[in-house]
Amino acid sequence: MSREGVLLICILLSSALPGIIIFGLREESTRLRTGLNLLGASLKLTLVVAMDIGIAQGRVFEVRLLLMPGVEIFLNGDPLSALFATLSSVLWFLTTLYAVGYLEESPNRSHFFGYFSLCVTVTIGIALAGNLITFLLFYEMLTLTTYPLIIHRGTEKALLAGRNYLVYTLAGGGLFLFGVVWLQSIAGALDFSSTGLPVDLLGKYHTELVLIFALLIIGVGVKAAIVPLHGWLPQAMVAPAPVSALLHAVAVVKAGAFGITRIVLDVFGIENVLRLQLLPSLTIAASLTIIYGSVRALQQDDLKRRLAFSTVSQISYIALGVGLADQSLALIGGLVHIVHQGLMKITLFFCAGNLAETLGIHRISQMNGVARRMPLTMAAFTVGALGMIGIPPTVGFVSKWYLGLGGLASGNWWVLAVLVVSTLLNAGYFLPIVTAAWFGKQAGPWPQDRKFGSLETNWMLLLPPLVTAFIIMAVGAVANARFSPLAWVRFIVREYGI
Amino acid sequence: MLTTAPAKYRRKRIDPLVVLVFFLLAGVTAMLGRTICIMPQQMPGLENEVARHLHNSGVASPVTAVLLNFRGYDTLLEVMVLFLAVLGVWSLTRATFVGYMGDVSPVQLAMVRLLAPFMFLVAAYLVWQGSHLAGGAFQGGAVLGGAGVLMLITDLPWLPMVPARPLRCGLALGPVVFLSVALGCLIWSGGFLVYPLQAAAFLLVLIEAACALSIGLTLAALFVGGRPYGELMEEQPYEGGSGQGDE
Amino acid sequence: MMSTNLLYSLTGLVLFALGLYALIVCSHLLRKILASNIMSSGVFLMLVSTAYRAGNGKIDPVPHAMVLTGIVVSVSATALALVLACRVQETSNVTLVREEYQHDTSGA
Amino acid sequence: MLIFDADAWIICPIVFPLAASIFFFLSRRTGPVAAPVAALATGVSIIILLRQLLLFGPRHYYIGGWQAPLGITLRFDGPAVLMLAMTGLTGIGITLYARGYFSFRIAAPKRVGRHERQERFFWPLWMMLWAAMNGLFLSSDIFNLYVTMELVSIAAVALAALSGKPASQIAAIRYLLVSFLGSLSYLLGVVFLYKTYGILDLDMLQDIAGAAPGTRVALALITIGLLLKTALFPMHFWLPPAHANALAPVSAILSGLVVKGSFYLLFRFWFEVFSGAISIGALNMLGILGAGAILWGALQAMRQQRLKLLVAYSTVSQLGYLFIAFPLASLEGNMKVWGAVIFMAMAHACAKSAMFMAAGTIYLHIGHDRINELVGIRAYLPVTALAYAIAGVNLMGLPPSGGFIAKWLLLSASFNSMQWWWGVVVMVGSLLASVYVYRVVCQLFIIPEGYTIKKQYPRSHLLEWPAFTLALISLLLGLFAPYPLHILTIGSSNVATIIPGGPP
Repeated sequence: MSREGVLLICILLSSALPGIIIFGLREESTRLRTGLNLLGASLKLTLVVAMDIGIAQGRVFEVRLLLMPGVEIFLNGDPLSALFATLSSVLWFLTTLYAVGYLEESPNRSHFFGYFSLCVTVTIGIALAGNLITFLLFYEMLTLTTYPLIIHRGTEKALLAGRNYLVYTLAGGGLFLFGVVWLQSIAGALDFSSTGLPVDLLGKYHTELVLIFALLIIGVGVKAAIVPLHGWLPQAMVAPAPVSALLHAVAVVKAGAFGITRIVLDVFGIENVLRLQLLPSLTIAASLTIIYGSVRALQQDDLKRRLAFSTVSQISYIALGVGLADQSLALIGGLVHIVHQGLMKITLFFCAGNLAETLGIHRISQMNGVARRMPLTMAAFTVGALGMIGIPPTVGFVSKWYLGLGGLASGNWWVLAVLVVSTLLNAGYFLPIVTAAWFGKQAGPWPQDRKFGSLETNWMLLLPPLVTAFIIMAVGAVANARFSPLAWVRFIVREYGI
Repeated sequence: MLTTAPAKYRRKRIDPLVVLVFFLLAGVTAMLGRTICIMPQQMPGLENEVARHLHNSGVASPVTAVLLNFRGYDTLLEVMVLFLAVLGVWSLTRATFVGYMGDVSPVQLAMVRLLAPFMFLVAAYLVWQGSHLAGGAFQGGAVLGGAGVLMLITDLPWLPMVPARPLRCGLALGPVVFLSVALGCLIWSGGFLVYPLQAAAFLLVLIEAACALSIGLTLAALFVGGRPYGELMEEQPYEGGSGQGDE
Repeated sequence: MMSTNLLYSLTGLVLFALGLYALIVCSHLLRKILASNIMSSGVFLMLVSTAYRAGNGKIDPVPHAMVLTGIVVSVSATALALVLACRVQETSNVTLVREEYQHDTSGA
Repeated sequence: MLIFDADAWIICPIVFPLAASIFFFLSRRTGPVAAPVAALATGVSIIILLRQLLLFGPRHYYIGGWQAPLGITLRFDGPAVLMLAMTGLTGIGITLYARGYFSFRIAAPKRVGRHERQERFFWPLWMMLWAAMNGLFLSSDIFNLYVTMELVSIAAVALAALSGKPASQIAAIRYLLVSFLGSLSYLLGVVFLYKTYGILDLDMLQDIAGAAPGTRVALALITIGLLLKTALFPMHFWLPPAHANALAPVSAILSGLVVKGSFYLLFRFWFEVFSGAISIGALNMLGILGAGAILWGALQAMRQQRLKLLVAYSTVSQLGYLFIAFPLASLEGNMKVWGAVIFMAMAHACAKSAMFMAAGTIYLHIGHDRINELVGIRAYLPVTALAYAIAGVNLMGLPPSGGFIAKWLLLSASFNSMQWWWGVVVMVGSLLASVYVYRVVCQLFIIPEGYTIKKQYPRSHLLEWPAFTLALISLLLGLFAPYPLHILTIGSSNVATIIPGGPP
């Protein structure tokens, strides 16, 4: 195995091993557990950055492992996987810090952090997957590792949410498996490549390929919460805040969106997808989801539920960008949104968790004047919210700008309309929160009020959202810098030669 | 003991399902019968093979040769099946026969007292003759078992008098001897159940004798239908194995 | 003309079928056990009838050995079945195999 | 060490447990101490066989030095050794678990005599069953197979009745009658074969067996007999009560191992020995029954209120997958389907015995197995709860479990042979499996607010870890798939041959 291959394995092990060790730890050994967690997180971050640099230098990162005759586990670090892997490892680091603070006194932490680490391992596995089988393998394992996190609280509501989650994802996983096997029986075991399927298959298996595409997209669409497959996501809100943050920004939803990207770009190939005329349906589904999610978000009073519906809407920007893949600008907008949405959404969830943990606030109607009690948290929240709306210089603006340009370039004026409407809706459901928090009058005492010395809340809860808020601003401001996500996405798109 | 079914379970009218089963079975049987009829009626079996190798088997009777030598492995397993039956029966319940007799006519008593020793003799003869004529361990064992059963139902309760350990040893004698000989052959002549030619006759008689004893004992033990008292270390007398199960 | 061996074979087959019929139709345990014994007798009869059919007067000893083994196996199974049937009658007072008794719903 | 030739190792997996069985019968006290030793010895002998297979390829061993057709031949090839490995792995696990189980029960204050009886007879019966299973996989003589099958059945019935519960005894006698009927049907098939060919050796039969009328009838009779013993839907009625009412280690043995024996024979008969006599219609019939088993078993499992019954019905369902392989094997290159079947059998053996062990541990600790009242088990039996969950992952066929590999192979075989509908059945079965697995896992893993452990239970590592280890093996089996699949191909020419008799 080459040095690069070893690096890939180490990236996976850097969170898997701490996870397994943590399972065996006793509940009381908090310090050791935290140490292991942070060690794993920082190690992983370092290794992923090393991989990024290697990829930028043109080195090849590959590991192959025979699973059965004709079926390989193939890990491959290409620019697209680097994008997702980097996002995951950065945000995992912050989320771990946050989770340590968040769960300081709750029971079953060994259990929680064990699955937490495995979950990230699997997410990175999805990022690094080099063929559909490997992707499938990690994709199914993601279901298994996130399920215990969702039901972590063990309440009736959590169990119900968990059940729905399983119903949706396992059914989706089943369809996905079906599609994968079918595709393999037609095309053989194919690695991801920028060219996609061999062209000669298209004529021979036109109908089959369309069906397979539908199966695969539905399979990943469940996790990406594309309407009408989104039902599990708002319910999954009962999970602890770090889990929600992880689910929405990094792991599950993002894995789904990433899957759509992979299927369109690397499994079928843009040329083939265009030839089969599969993209319009994807674009339409994405647009509907964007509008639907925003409208539903408007109606929610529960803060986390509003954020959840906002995720439904925002994730589909990625699908929209991929759906317009023939336009490089739109594709850039979609891909870069993988990173941008993650940053913004995780900030918002961190802040929501802070409010709940410190003041017991769960509803938007309770938030009047909360910014005077927790100015830093609400500042971060405001940055995230403005980003979601798409106001410069935040990162949200960059995504929407590119998507809009792409839509115009492709001649689909309605894409622009969708963007405008969704921006207005975004503003409609985020701005009232922000104004109420900053300018509203506190109606009564907070449901609870925990004191943390001179800080407004535990420093481990405060630091992560501030960092991500800063990144949102910074990355938005210097979007054209050499190592910004945007530059990296341009690097990716160049490979597809559109 | 089992009783016959109470009257309400007896069928009064003809169940259509039964008719269906009847005709179905009749059809299948007819089909099988037809297959038997059209099958070649004269088809050599393995008699020539057996005849060719008989002189190497150590016995003169072809059936015994097949049983103990050519297909000795089958017979080893068969002895194990009997042994297993005792194990299974013992695991189920205590012997219920102990102590119960009822009226035995003096004629029967006298008859059995006379007959039993004779039956032992016949059994021994059958085992011995098995090496060249019809007969062998199973026939001998069956007669032995018959004698045992006769004695048991004639108020000669010899079985409860045998202490637990010797009884176990007696039951296991056949399997142990057979298996030991088989393994001994492995060391002696390099193959499982490959009898050394010069010792084959002796070994076969040894196996037959041990098995006959065990089979006789086994049949009697099966007839009694349960483990003897003293088989378990902490068993209370007349626990009876009944009562509500706890799992 | 029907040869001896064929006659025995067919008789064995009929015995087997009769036993099978009784096994299916009778619900009393003892009858079921007896029925299965008749079935095995039928099979053994068929098996032993194959011993004499080479046409040259020679007798094949292998079926004999197989029948002997089969009888012993059948005796063992029957013994276990009878004792089990007694136990069933003792503990649950059931002599019929019927649906109601197959699930122990109490769980304890 | 010994002067006999290396081939003689083939009898060790049979002789070791056989001798152990007699020994445990003779001496009342040694069972718990010596059983792990005997199990380990058997395991080691299987490993040695495996090594010999890798070094020298498949072998025949003539017992008593008499070659077929006169004598009985033992044969080990890839599939047989893999099945032996299955019994070895599961057997060692079950033996260790049973030790923990009985010592835990005997430590419990109630009904001392009964518990002693159970342990006293468990060891010899189990060892005998194990020996017979190994004999079954190695034997290459149709009549000898009958004897080993009877040995297996009688031991299995005695074990099933061992718990002493009335329900278990009724279940056991049904089991005995069904299994006896199956054996007789099989034996009748053997009679037809002997009438037709005058031969009992499988390899020789394979060379000469054609589509003669006697062959088809014999194959039909043998198939019916083996199907009864394998409990294929709709002949499964005896299985759930027998498996669910037995003692936990016994349930593990019955569900994990015993049903696989007759299935293995069936597969071997159809695709090696009588591949010339099978027809597409019959294959599809078996496939349909298999599909029925998958769906019906899963639906029944969802409805059960008792954990052990649920697990038992899931066995009915999982056995169905094995029969889906039949119609696929006719068209697809045989290798893939053999792989699927062997994988399914191995993974299911490990997972199902782990499940029954976990269920038994739960039963021992809380005194019942009503699914709706299993809340909070994780709090004091974390390893067991996890073992159950992992085994469940296997039944659902999610990666990286062995069950996933099996389902993958089945799916891809179904697409490659243009019979995608079998693939649909497999997928639906997996989804249904996840429903019934989820029902229990969700209960096990809930810890309600304010839940406290009522009393401090004694911890028994032997109760928890064997189940966990077996579950883990079944989970990780998928990652090591190339090795078993490689061993399978050593199997002999039989495995690699493409089945004739089907359309091109």
